[in-house]
Amino acid sequence: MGKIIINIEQCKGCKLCVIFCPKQLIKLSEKLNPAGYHPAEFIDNGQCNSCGLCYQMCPDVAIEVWKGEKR
Amino acid sequence: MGKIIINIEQCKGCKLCVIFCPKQLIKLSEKLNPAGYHPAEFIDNGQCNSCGLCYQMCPDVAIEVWKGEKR
Amino acid sequence: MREEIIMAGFGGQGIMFAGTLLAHAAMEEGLNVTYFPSYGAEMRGGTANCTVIISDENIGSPVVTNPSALLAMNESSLEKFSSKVKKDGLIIVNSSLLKKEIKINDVEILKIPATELAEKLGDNKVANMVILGAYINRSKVVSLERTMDSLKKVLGEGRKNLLKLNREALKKGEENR
Amino acid sequence: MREEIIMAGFGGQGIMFAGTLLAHAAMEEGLNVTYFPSYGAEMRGGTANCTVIISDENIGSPVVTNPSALLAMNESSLEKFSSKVKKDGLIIVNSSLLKKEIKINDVEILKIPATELAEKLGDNKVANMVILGAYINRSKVVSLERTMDSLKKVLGEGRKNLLKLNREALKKGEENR
Amino acid sequence: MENRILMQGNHAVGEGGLQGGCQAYFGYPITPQNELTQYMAKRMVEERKVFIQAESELAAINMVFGASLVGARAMTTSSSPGISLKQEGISYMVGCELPGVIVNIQRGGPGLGNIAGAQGDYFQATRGGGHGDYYLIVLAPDSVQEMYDLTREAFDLADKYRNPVIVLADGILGQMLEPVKIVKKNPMSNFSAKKDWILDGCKGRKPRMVRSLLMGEGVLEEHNLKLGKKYERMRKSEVRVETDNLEDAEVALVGYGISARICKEAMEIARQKGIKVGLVRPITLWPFPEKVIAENVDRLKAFLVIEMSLGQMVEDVRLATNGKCPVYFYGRTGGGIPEVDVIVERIEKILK
Amino acid sequence: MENRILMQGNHAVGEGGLQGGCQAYFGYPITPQNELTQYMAKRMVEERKVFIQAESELAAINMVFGASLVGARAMTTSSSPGISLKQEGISYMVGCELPGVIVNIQRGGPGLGNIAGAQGDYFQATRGGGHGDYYLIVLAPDSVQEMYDLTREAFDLADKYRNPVIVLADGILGQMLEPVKIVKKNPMSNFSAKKDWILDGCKGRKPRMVRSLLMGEGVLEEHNLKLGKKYERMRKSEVRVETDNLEDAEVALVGYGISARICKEAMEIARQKGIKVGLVRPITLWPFPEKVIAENVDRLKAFLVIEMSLGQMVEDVRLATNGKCPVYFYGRTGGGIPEVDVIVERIEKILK
Amino acid sequence: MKKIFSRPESLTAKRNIYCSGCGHGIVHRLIAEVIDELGIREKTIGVAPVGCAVFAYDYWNFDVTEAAHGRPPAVATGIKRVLPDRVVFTYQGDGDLAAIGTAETVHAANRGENITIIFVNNGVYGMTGGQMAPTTLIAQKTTTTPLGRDPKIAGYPIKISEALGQLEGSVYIERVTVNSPKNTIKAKRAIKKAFQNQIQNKGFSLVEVLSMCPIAWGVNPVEALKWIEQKMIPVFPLGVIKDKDLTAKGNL
Amino acid sequence: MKKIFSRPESLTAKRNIYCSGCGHGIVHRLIAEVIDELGIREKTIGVAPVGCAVFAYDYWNFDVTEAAHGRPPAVATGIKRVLPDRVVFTYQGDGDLAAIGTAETVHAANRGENITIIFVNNGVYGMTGGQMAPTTLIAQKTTTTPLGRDPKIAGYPIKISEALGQLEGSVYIERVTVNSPKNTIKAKRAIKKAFQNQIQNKGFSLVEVLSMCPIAWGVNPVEALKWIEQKMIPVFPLGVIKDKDLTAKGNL
Ligand SMILES: Cc1ncc(C[n+]2csc(CCOP(=O)(O)OP(=O)(O)O)c2C)c(N)n1
Ligand SMILES: Cc1ncc(C[n+]2csc(CCOP(=O)(O)OP(=O)(O)O)c2C)c(N)n1
Ligand code: SF4
Ligand code: SF4
Ligand code: SF4
Ligand code: SF4
Ligand code: SF4
Ligand code: SF4
Ligand SMILES: [Mg+2]
Ligand SMILES: [Mg+2]
Repeated sequence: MGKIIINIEQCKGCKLCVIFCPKQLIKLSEKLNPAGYHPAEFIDNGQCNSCGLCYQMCPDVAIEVWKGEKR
Repeated sequence: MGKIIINIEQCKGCKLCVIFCPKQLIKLSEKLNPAGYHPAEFIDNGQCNSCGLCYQMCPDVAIEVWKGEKR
Repeated sequence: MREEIIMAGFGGQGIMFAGTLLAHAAMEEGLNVTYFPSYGAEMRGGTANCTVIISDENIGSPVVTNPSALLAMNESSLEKFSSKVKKDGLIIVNSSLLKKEIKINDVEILKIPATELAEKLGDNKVANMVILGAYINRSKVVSLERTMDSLKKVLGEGRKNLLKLNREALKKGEENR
Repeated sequence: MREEIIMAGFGGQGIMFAGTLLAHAAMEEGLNVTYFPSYGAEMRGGTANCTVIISDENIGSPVVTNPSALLAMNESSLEKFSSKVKKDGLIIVNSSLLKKEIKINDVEILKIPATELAEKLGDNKVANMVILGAYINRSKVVSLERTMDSLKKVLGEGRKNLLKLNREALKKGEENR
Repeated sequence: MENRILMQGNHAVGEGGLQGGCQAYFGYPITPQNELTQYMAKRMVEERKVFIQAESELAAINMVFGASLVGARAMTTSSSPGISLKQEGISYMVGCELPGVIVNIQRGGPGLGNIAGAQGDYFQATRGGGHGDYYLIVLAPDSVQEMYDLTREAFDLADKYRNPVIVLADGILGQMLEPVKIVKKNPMSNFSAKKDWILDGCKGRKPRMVRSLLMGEGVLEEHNLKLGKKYERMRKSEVRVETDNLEDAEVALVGYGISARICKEAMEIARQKGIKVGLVRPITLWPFPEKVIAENVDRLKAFLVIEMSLGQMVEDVRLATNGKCPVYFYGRTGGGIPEVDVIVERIEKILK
Repeated sequence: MENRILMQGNHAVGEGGLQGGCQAYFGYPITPQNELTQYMAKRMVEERKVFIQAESELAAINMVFGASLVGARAMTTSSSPGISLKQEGISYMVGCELPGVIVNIQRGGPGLGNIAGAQGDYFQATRGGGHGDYYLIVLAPDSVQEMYDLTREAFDLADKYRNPVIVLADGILGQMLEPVKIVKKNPMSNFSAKKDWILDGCKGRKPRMVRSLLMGEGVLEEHNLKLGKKYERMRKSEVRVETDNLEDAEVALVGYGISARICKEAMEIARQKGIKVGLVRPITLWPFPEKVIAENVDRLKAFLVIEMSLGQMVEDVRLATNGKCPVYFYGRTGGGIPEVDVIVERIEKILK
Repeated sequence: MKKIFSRPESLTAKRNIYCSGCGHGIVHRLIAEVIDELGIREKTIGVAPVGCAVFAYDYWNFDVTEAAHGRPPAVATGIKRVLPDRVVFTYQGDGDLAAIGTAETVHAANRGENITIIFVNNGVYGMTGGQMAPTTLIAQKTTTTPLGRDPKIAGYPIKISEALGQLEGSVYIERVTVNSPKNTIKAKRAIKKAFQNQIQNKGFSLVEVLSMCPIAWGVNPVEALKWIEQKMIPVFPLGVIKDKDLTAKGNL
Repeated sequence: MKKIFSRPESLTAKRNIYCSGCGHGIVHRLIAEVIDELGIREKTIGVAPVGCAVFAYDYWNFDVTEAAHGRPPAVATGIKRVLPDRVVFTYQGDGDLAAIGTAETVHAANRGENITIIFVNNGVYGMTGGQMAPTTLIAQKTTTTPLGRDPKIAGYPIKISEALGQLEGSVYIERVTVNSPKNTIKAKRAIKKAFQNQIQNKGFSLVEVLSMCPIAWGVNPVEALKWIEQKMIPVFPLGVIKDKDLTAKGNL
């Protein structure tokens, strides 16, 4: 079980996390962030395996990856 | 039959012609030239074969090589 | 007559294009004009702005600290520049991207839902033209017709296909007020 | 008291060394002194010269156009500088390498067969010391003893082996006139 | 009003160069002059002329050196840090008497500074930032129109004197758009025919050399004195200056480039207030228009020099007034822009 | 007279640097300063300090930048063309407030020029040959002794102000030998302890940065104004000048470096002839000793400036006299040396 | 739950100003992670370039200096010679390293300076507006090659890493990219080795990173990944170009 | 009798100022002979370096220009682009070409400029008094390496020709020497080819000539020949480093 937290202020909506998530758990939001980008959004359906591929590709280091049982 | 003509003003007495003449027909003069060098001297004993090796090595292009019958 | 307009917005909102267009139209009106772009500290992304000065006299510096008009395409631009607008100046703001209420003393504020209007026309990218149209209507510094002519020239042959949509957006903005 | 000496000769004739030695001795005499080397247009080969100025007053430029003394180690140096020597100045020339007759007005000319004398001492390289010795004798600007002391310092530990020969040559020159 | 084109300052420099007969352009990107290099990348190729994006500013100025010595009208452009890198090359061009046009779209300094317009390189341009005794004609446009005109003319001046010419503008002039009248003229006018010093292969003539190394006794001095006479001729013939309202002025503003435009605005406002203000705008920063300043020292109560620097041209104004009239200074540095209101205030204070 | 060593000017600079605490030397050969680089090649290694023969003058100044930013006292030396290549780097050092010592053993220019001593780089040194608004302290030795002393002190001045310092000498001073007294002193005096701005790894403190890029609105201007105050402090505290015989003089000679020595000779000859001549020898070329000149404008009939250039320092003298006393100039360029006789003649002519 | 991937200590919290999808951000992070893992944050001195990464000192949480365009290797040399026990690295773009800074790069390598260079090759001058870099591909359109780079006029994409490999002084040179998670992880390994080499006093190490510049390439961030794969890698093949460790062992 | 070897037309009668036994004089002559043989004297423009050969314009009997130290390739680029039908070559020392001029050399090669470079490698800075050059041998004593070049401080003898060979733009690179009549004749062949390449529009050619500098090496002219044989050639092996003609034919 895993999850990610996206820093919406820093995200620039590049979609690199989106295309590399093996579980397709990330999409771009409809909303604009203060810098004018559509930030990434985590679709938390319990399938995230904390693989960190999204983290590896994020040019803005806007993603944190968490692992383990939810508390 | 050949001969060489050495430009004594330009020669700097480096001896490169001396050591490469296969017939040992060149030596350094005792005299100094105006620049303070002992210039090369041709020992014309009729053995020069105009091979031009002296010419090839002269850094001062101070040697002319002639070939053919003496006139 | 002297107008000093700052246009500001996100990169990609067509600020520079709108500014150039306005400058061109003013030139064609026989006026003196300067256009000055500014990318601020951020070369990439972030906000962009430009200054257009239109005058029947000679123009000194093309940069102004206190504009007579601000055309703000988004909220951050409004925040950045609104306090600098001259007394009795004009602010036109793209209300589509505005969340907060705004209130600034001694300045006239015109809210135009430019992005929405542009989207209705088929492409939110022409929100810049909507705002510009509104400004032209308000200031009368150049005529709409002249601006339409200039549009053709500034777009040039290469972007001829965009002419119609941009014209409609200009018109829409001009009519809106 | 002010002496301006130009020493000149082929590269390799030890001009710079002799000049430095003279300067050092003058310093040890408590005089003001400057030494200035010049390689001319030709960096490599050709002639070299240096200027030594010795004075009990402050010295301005270490370069002089008209020396009071010329020490010429070869003919071309003599030709180059002899006309520049001051009226009533002194020329010491290495007559061993001199072919032409020389005659210069208003200047005292001293011919020393320095190369020959040096060769007699065992090495024609010390012809520079012979000439310098002759100059010291003539000018009395520094004493021979002081020069001998300086020689030791200027040669230093590294070239200690050359001390004796150089001393002899200096002496030879000094005695010669 | 016909025939006006809305043009960016950087582009106007490029087009001016082309109309001035520029046959070879060598550049290296740097803000705020990038559009100029980009413009040339397109236009020079269109016109089948030489364009190279060099590996550095140093390489660029030395390519100009090469192109110039074979007779081409050549140009390089950059901004402050890049111009510093060209100083050795410029000194060589002067020494070898090679024409060429160097454009500096100044930005804030020192160091990397910023990319705003500034006028901190006045000394460098007018006093020779490179080594040795030399001068260049320095042209200072104050509008996009002049960016075009002066660059075009710079090529003639360079050829006329066989000396590089600097166009000293700034980031504001480079970046702004303004209407321009494109006046074409016959480039390569009188000078190209006379280039009897170029190297282009020694066919039918003796070999030539181009060099600045002059080792024989007195040879370099002779050469420099010859160059000195050339500078004298420039001083006599090439001064350009715009003056306005000097007849009745009590205070004269002195400014060049963008600062001059601001001065003009300030002058108008002051005049509206009834203050008698005039203007001296040097168009050539070297040779500096000292005469027009010297001629007015008695009539005027003061000069007020406006610069976008800590104060550089002010020295030339002081040299020209020679103590006969007070000289005041108001400058902004690091990309700051002098303010019209402050100028007017200063004038009022001076006159109080 | 004890303890005098016969030393070459170039070597004296090197030894002065060492005694000034130089920890890192970066050079590139160029005549007439080669003996200096060679001296450091030997001595720095002996002292287990950093010596690098850089790939170019550009690399050398940037190595100085690097060594300085981690706290080392660092130096580079060159001659005119090589100094031109350092201009960008010098501007960066000023912008980043990095100390460092740059020595210019000037030769004849422009271009490759020749290898004789000259004073053609005065403008470059005192007005900033690099881009942007800045000044450096410029020290001008006139003897081998001062080559040693001033280089040694240059390191203190550089650290004191966190600004590079230039030692501006010339090929004659570099090449000549003269007796020198080696005065050792405690290098690294007060300043090294206070270097709380250096980068040496952020152990036990917050990370630091060194930079000259200041993009925010007004940030660079603020920085430059701060630097401006520093220049003001230098102007107040660091002027050095030697004067002689000014009390009763009718004409004052003004010269620096080797020219000043020639002036001294001329002064003595003139005095012997009964002509009242005095001397002003600027030791700091920037800040220029304008006060001592200004103070004497009323008493004196004229200043006569002697330079080995077409005339550069003469502008500073004119700025200082401010029209209140005539300023004459006699210069030799391209390696020529001003002649004592001519100086005396000129003085006589002035007084006629 | 446990945080397993997050901003390394050696990165500040500051939002970077790079364009959306820019490779610089990834490379910054890799360096920061390596520095964290090697425990050298407090003894590292970084040299930032003039290029899009000019503000790198804002993003890295250790000592960082600016250097004039192209001169980081000279600046790093000055630093490292004075403080040989610190870890000194430069971060340079292709314009910085392979154009204006060619001489400084070549000679730092030839001297075998014990420094680490991270060379970010994005085939353009990003910061100044997408002009041609020496590494720009043939036919690639840039603002100074509007018709595409023509080798007859503008030469070829320069393989500076290969050239540097010819120099005795260079110890380790590898070309990597960050266009996929897999490649990014490999890139990190190379960067780590380049730092380790320095710590072990082995000498000059350089890692060339093919990096995305979607804005100047005129593509979106996702297309930029493919651009690297399809256009850049064929010209700039990935892999170890030189490794003295391996040559010493006879493995290469 | 017939004169069979004598001063080529492309040399002036002027006595050169090189030291006794200096290799520059030989290389000058070879170039002059090649130019004579190719009949291009009247369309050749030479670029002289700053170095001992700075006065080359006095010795060659065709158009020659000076160039700032290290910048001949940039100057030659400017010339050749304006006058592509002229023959343009640079003559550069190892300090000029491989130290201060590294960037200009690398980029002229990378652009594939259609010029010829004659690179005279004598392992020292001759003109300025025998300082270390980038090509100075390890342990070689020079005036700036009084204890001998220590690679830890001063790096390695740079093999710039090999590095240039890695660049796509270079067409022909060969290393030769003039330390014997045989080698001199070979050197001439290489120089001729480098000029012919240009005439045939093939692109960038460079000939590195190992050349004697007896004065700075502290040996006599005859010993200098052996110095090349015994000390330099092992580090700088002679032969073709790159020849696109041959690679094209699959011969190399
Ligand atoms: C001397 C100098 N020349 C030019 C510039 C302008 N300049 C800034 S960044 C840059 C190029 C950056 O390209 P690159 O190194 O590839 O970095 P990128 O932005 O692509 O990451 C240039 C030319 C400068 N600041 N200084
Ligand atoms: C900018 C600059 N730096 C340094 C010099 C001094 N300089 C003249 S020649 C030379 C080196 C020459 O060495 P090399 O190129 O190997 O030629 P060589 O004399 O050995 O033939 C140097 C450093 C200069 N003239 N200009
Ligand atoms: S950690 Fe892996 S699975 Fe989870 S969101 Fe990121 S890429 Fe998807
Ligand atoms: S990779 Fe990072 S910046 Fe890009 S969309 Fe995902 S979270 Fe946002
Ligand atoms: S030509 Fe041959 S044989 Fe004759 S002198 Fe010369 S080297 Fe000797
Ligand atoms: S090779 Fe030439 S210079 Fe040398 S000794 Fe022979 S003739 Fe004289
Ligand atoms: S221009 Fe390119 S390199 Fe620069 S920030 Fe944008 S994407 Fe990155
Ligand atoms: S120093 Fe060396 S390269 Fe220079 S002329 Fe003398 S021998 Fe030739
Ligand atoms: Mg790049
Ligand atoms: Mg050499």
